[in-house]
Amino acid sequence: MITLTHYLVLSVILFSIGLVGVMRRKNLLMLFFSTEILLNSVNIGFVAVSHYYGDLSGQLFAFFIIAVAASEIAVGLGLLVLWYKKTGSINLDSLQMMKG
Amino acid sequence: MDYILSLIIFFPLVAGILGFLVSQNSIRIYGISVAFIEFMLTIILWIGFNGNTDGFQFVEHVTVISHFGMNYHLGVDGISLFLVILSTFMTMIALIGLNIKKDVKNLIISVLLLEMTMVGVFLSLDVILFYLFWEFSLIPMLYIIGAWGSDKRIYAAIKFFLYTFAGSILMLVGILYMGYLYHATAGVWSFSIPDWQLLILPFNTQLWLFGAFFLAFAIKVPMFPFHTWLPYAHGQAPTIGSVILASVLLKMGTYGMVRFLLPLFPDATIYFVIPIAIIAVIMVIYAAMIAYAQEDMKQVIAYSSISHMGIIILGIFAINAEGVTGSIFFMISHGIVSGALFMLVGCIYDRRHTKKISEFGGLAISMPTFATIYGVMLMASVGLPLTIGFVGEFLSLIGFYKVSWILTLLAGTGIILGAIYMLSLYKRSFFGEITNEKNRNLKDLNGRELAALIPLVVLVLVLGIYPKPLLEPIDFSVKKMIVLMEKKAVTQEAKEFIVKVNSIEGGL
Amino acid sequence: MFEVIAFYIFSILTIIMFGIVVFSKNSLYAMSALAGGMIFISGFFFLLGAEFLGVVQIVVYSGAVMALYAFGMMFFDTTRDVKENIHYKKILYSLSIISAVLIVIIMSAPIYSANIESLYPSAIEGVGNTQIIGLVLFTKYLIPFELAAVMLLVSMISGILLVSKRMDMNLTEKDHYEEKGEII
Amino acid sequence: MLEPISIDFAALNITTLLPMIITIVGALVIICIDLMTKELSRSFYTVLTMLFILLSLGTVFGFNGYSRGFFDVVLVDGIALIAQIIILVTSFLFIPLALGKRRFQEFAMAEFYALFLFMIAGFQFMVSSDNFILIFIGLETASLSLYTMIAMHNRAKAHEAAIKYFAMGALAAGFYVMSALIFYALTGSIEIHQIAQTLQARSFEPLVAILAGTVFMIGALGFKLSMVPFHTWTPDVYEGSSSALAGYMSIVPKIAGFVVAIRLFEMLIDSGVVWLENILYICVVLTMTFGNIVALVQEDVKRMLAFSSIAHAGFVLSAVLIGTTEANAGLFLYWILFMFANLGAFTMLWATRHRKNLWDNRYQHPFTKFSGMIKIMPAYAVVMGIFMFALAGMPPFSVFWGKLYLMSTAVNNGFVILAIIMALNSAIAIYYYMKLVVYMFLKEPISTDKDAYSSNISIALKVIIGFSVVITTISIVMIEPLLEIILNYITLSGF
Amino acid sequence: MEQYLYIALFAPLVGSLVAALFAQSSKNIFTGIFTSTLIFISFVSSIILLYYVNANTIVNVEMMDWISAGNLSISFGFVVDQVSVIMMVTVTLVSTVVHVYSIGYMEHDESFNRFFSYLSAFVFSMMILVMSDNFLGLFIGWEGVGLCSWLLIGFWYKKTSASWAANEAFIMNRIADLGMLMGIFLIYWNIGSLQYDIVFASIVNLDIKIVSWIGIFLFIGAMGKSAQFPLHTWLADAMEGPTPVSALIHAATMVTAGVYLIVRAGEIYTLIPNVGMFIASLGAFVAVFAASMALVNRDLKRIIAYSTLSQLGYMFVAAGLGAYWIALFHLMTHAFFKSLLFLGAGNVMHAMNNELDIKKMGGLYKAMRPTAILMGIASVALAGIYPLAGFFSKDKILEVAFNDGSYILWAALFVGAGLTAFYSFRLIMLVFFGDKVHEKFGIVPHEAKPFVIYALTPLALLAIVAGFFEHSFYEFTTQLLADYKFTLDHSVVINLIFATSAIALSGIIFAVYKYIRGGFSEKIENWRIYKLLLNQYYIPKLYEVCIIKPFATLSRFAWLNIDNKIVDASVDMIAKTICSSGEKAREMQSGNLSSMLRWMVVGIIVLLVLAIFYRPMV
Repeated sequence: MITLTHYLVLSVILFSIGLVGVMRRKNLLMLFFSTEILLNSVNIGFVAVSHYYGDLSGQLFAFFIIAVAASEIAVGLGLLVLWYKKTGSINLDSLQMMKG
Repeated sequence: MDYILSLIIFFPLVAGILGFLVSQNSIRIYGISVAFIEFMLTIILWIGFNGNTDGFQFVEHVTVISHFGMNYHLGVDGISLFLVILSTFMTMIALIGLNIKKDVKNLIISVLLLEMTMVGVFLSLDVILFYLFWEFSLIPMLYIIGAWGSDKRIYAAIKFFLYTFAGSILMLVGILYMGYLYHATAGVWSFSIPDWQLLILPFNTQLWLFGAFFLAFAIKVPMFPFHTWLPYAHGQAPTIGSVILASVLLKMGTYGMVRFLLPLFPDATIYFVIPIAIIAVIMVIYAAMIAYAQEDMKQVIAYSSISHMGIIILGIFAINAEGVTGSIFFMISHGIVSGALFMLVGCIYDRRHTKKISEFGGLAISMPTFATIYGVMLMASVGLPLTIGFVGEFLSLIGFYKVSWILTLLAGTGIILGAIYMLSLYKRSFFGEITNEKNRNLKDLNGRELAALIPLVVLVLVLGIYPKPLLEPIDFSVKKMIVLMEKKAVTQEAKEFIVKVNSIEGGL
Repeated sequence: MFEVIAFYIFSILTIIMFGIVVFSKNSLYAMSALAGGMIFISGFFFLLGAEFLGVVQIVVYSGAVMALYAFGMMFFDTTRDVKENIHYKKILYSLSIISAVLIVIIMSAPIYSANIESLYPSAIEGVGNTQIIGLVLFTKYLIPFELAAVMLLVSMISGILLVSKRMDMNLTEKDHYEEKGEII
Repeated sequence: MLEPISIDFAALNITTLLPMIITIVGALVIICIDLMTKELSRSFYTVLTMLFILLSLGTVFGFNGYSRGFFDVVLVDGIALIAQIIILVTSFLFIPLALGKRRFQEFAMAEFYALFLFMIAGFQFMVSSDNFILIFIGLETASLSLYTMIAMHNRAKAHEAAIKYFAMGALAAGFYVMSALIFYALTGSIEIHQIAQTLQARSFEPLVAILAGTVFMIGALGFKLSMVPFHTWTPDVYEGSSSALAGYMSIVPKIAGFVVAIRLFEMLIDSGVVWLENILYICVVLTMTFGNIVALVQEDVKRMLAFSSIAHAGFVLSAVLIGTTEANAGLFLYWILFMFANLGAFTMLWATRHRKNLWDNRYQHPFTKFSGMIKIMPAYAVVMGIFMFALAGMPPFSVFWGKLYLMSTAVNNGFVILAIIMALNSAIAIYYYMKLVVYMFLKEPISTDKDAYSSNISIALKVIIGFSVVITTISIVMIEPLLEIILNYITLSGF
Repeated sequence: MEQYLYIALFAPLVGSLVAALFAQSSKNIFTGIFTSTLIFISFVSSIILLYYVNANTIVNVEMMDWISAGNLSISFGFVVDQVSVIMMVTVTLVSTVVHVYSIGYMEHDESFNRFFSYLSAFVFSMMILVMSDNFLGLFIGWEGVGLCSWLLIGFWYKKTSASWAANEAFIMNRIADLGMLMGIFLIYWNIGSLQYDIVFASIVNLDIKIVSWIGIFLFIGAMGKSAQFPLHTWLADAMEGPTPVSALIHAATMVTAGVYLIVRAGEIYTLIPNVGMFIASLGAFVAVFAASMALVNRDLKRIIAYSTLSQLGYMFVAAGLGAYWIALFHLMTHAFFKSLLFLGAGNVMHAMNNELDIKKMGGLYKAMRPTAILMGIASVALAGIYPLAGFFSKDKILEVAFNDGSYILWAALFVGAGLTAFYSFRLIMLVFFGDKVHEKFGIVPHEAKPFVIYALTPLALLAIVAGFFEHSFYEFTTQLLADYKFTLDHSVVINLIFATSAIALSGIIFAVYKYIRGGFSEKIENWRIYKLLLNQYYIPKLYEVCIIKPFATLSRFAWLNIDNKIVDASVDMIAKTICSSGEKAREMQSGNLSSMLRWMVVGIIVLLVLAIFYRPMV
């Protein structure tokens, strides 16, 4: 029998993969992919909890998370385009003007 | 007369702000006039002061932050009265002796602001208000040292500022804790000193609070081993800065001890008498020795200040009327004498642009008046009877003798060592033939310098011969305070100690 | 039983897909894998009876987001691979493993409680999931919903603004415009 | 079958939404006007924005106390009101900075003002809800606007700042939803007050999961509040964005974050989660100390202010840790006073904004730039000095009173050690603020060109500066009424 | 009567202040005359007071309050009683002579006016010292004379050696003053007053231990002022000052202040014979010790200074053994003949163009007969030859020592008497007789002006006749001072007198005999003992090596190494540590987005670890 715990564990495994991606990716675009993974993994959790508690809030949260994810992409890509036009690179290591 | 204290505090502030409107060439006289009026106000205060009344006089009390118990609360008693007068007097003298041309407007405005804070510290009866003035006094001084000082002025200014600030910030925690305790006991918020004086604290609490307050005062005084900012500050500051720093700012620390440590934490004070006295004795001897080794005239006086402050602390921690009264008087006398000495060094610095003792020699030939006044101040500094320096030193030592004769003896070596470094300084710079041709044609003191110095000389002699007008009100307030301490003391030892050190008979 | 099998298959697939997203050097593979992963996730949603969300997931992600990414990739000319010099790999991987282990440990705690009373029951007899969601969304969550609309508007404005031509002319850095005080 | 739902319109309590609606409508109006005509000057938009903010502020003042609206999703309680007031007032004071003498690209675009208002609305929603969803959406709305606005400054550094902020923000959003998930899994609810009840009911078991949820929330809010180690964006973003926006960012997003932190963390601490108390303690100390010691070694005033704002945030976070009514009052009091000092300081930097980095290749506002300012522009130097001392907590300037109040709260609630650490940190902090004063007052000027320093100053900026100077200086008389109001609001909301 | 007191006291002050007004202007004979007149007025007033006191009216006035704090209340109070009036008369008399003498002596000095100002100030301080009716008032005078001595020794401040000597004198005195202050503190805290009469009235009630300590501390004070071993070195160096100063301060008045203090506090010392014995022993030691140094010294003034030191030792023997009036008597007679000797030496110096080495003089008798006679009288008096003053007083002291049973003391004093006679006449012989060595140096000696010589005659007269007033002096002073009971047989006394006179005479004869024939051979200069004596037992060197240099080194060490490198550096180190940790922490701020994100994850992980493993105790 699949219990809530299964889903939650799956959710956090995916979340961890997302974290790995966030930490590892130097390609900014791919870094944004990883953030999508973070949000999506949580979505699984929400829907699962919602299912097991028979409560709708989780589904709605997931719904809003999808909305947020979508709008983040729009802004993120916009910024990335701007940066690319300026520097011709989407490598994260090019963002090194400010430090210290 | 009801609002004279507010007037005294805020007059320099307002005058300072208005000073921005005065043009550069008239600003010096403006500053002197303001300082003179301020001084006259404090003299009026003295005239109106009743020397035989309990408690604080001319009290003003306005609630500012009621949630917090913070009030605008002013008052004056015998302990603070003369320190206030000293502040205004020395500011006036310092301004008369001022010989800086560069950005003099900013300087004078800073000095006036500084005057406000000094007076404010001595007149505040609300601790928060006290703290406010206490901290604010750092800012003008920072500017004065840092902008008009010598080569390493910025380092010196920052060191002065940070050191004293770091010390006092812990006092703030102490103040807040004390406020909390008062609230817990009395049920209302209050940061008023007279209220706090009625609060009896358990011994352990006293110890901690004592520590918090003591550190701030110790750094300000400055006590060994927290003294290292002082030589820098003095060495680099312009004359006016050194004069005010030595004569008034340092006294804020010792004033704080008398005002806070003694009446608020009697048991802790008595518990710490011996350790503090040991530090004070170290300070006296150690600073005197270092003073002897100095090559810079101003540094000698700076270290001599530290040494003398040691005796003041000793007097305070004698916890008897003789010692405490003496130390307060010593604060005033040291203020006048060290201020005068710094001014004298300033006079020669103006002429030669150096303070190195080795550059001088035989100054008595080219500048006899200068040498004479210097000699008078030097004798006052080493505590010759019939000069102002003796009374305080004598009383402080006699007071502490009752506590510990051996420490008094050791502290007494200060009067020997004081003579050693002062006389050797005097010999090296004033006596002998003129070795450096640059000193041959130095002009003797001019009118401006004499106008600043003569009043100090007169005071040194007059108050040395007749200190009674000052001693009487101080003594009255101090006696009251000691009675209060005895009443408040929670431990039997402390009570016995106070009785013991205040009674004649017995004890080697 | 079907549920169990489906769960494991979907799980493994999702993990593999996302693994590719994270570890692949080729961004095209990564993007395709991401799209795949999204679709498998919607599979979970269907499995859990949230059909509406499943549909939304597919529409929004595979439709909108992926399209955006695809455009982005074309724009950035990702045939040139970004060289990813990953520093401190040891730290990175130990961090990753620790985090995974930690979160998993925590999540295997008995989080589920039978006593939870559902506030917004997800299953009403004879009413579809979409309908119920609609009901709750337009009552209780009307405000977040409207705000989400605002958010999307913001992101739209931002997106348009940031890639618009107006941002190409850098007024702030060009003295010429400032001195004339003119704004184009 | 689904029952038709009848909703009592009055029960919706739609007025609770009024302040946000006004700001959103304002934004829409600006967009519409922009669509119709392109000729309008930035001053028009600025003033229009100010008017909408004022309107919104007016409606905020209409509330007094605890009211929920819209199926309890919107919660307008005392702290929400104060937070909204702070947000609106700060916005009102910062937006006129657009009217500097120099023209900057972002202020020429109407979208900037629209986004500004949207952002305000986002923060307003964020503070006036205890529903995780609404908080999240509000947060994201505000953040997305903010990212864009930063990028609109349109210099390489601004873009870099925006991307950094964005990427980290996305990670923080991940943390936020993870935290929400855990709490939801634990309690089946996403509303803080219900979470509290359910957690009580299950007597905080399993604790480790609750703590995990808390941890992720610390991560998410810590990012907003720039808590160590989630602070790394702060200096870079401040440096990259315009001074006006940087100053704004040091106030508003943080107050919103504080409100959420108060709602969630204080609930947990009150329920006896000692773990959180200890962890917050560590975080507070770490954040204060880190901010201070790094600020110590900065060469640029703006970066220094960024680090100092980290330290200030850490300082104020102690109020959340202490958690009493008094402490919360202290938090808001401190933040209001800090706002004025910070407004002044950043406005001063903004006023010296020059088209090129004249003094240093790397920095716009290196310390050396201000050398000997007292000789070139005495009034400027004095005013800047006042702001620096105010930020340092020198009496009698504004922040001192906040610091005093917070430290006294710490002492009163038994956090004496914390108070001492706070005190020591103030002692460190004074150094770097003083460094600027030292440069301005004690060093010799490097250039005597007045214009180089006043290139961006305008009437609007002068008014703002004058206003903040007055408030900063005479703050002592404001404390009493301010505390009165704050305490009133906070007691109403029961914190 | 009070007015006489005030006149006696303040006339010198007025003189001093008036002279001070002219301090920076060129020489003005008026100041000399004016101050001398005022001192003379003071002298006359003192004589009048002596008359009154003799009629048994002690004058005691309170001028005004000075210090009052706590229980302490001190006023400027003055008393003229048998002891102080004797001192007043002595002081003013010698001062008058010295003033008049100085008009001649200092006539070519550019700081003539300043000199008189200082000199009169000294007289004023000395008057305060002797007239004060409490210990603190005495202390004022005590320090006042110290100050004036500093000013006067260093009067020729261009000479480095002079200012060095001045400082040495002041500092050594300060060391002793500390002891005195401690004594004063002790008196105050046990009695509650510093008034002589109150103190003496209640001192008997005190524990003997405390009284002993009081006695010791006060004596330490006296040791400094009276230059007793080991604080004696300053006195010889003080000869750098002008000769009238040496005569007045370092022979007649100030140095005897220590004896005065012991005499004044006699009521304390009678209670503590052990301390008294110690004082006497030290005195006897110094009497011989100083005399031995005088034997070989070649410096005219230093010889006299050592002689003074030796005589002070005699006085302390008397005082220590309780014979206060005898001590006072010797003090007075000594003042007369010793100042005479000094002033004579001043004439010689002038004649020799300030040459001080007696080996370079000789045969001056012809050129300066009056001076030679005066100095001869003084030397005879010093040697203690009947009927001159010294005989009476010094002999009495030996008698006291013998009477007390302290035969060792007596023996020492006895030897001392012989040595005194020898060195006195060695000096006379070398200066006034023998070969005219000075001619080698081209010096033409000349006698001082007549009025200078006349001014000295009163002293010479007194040096001759003062001894005959012994009985009346005894009668007068013992009204106040404790009497000293002699228990010796008359025959023993006679024997003693003869013995003493014999040794003195033999000393003189030996000196005359030896020096008339050209003195000792050069060889003795190589003797170790000679070198030891010439170098003052190496004590100044010892002080130099063991105290002055280490102090300077230690001071520098404290400054450079402790203060700068430890105390200050540790403060700076705190600041530096904070700053460097700031630099370290700054590395966290690498600006790389990847590492920034990693930091966030690290934060979460750390917190999660804490969440799992950290459970605070509640």
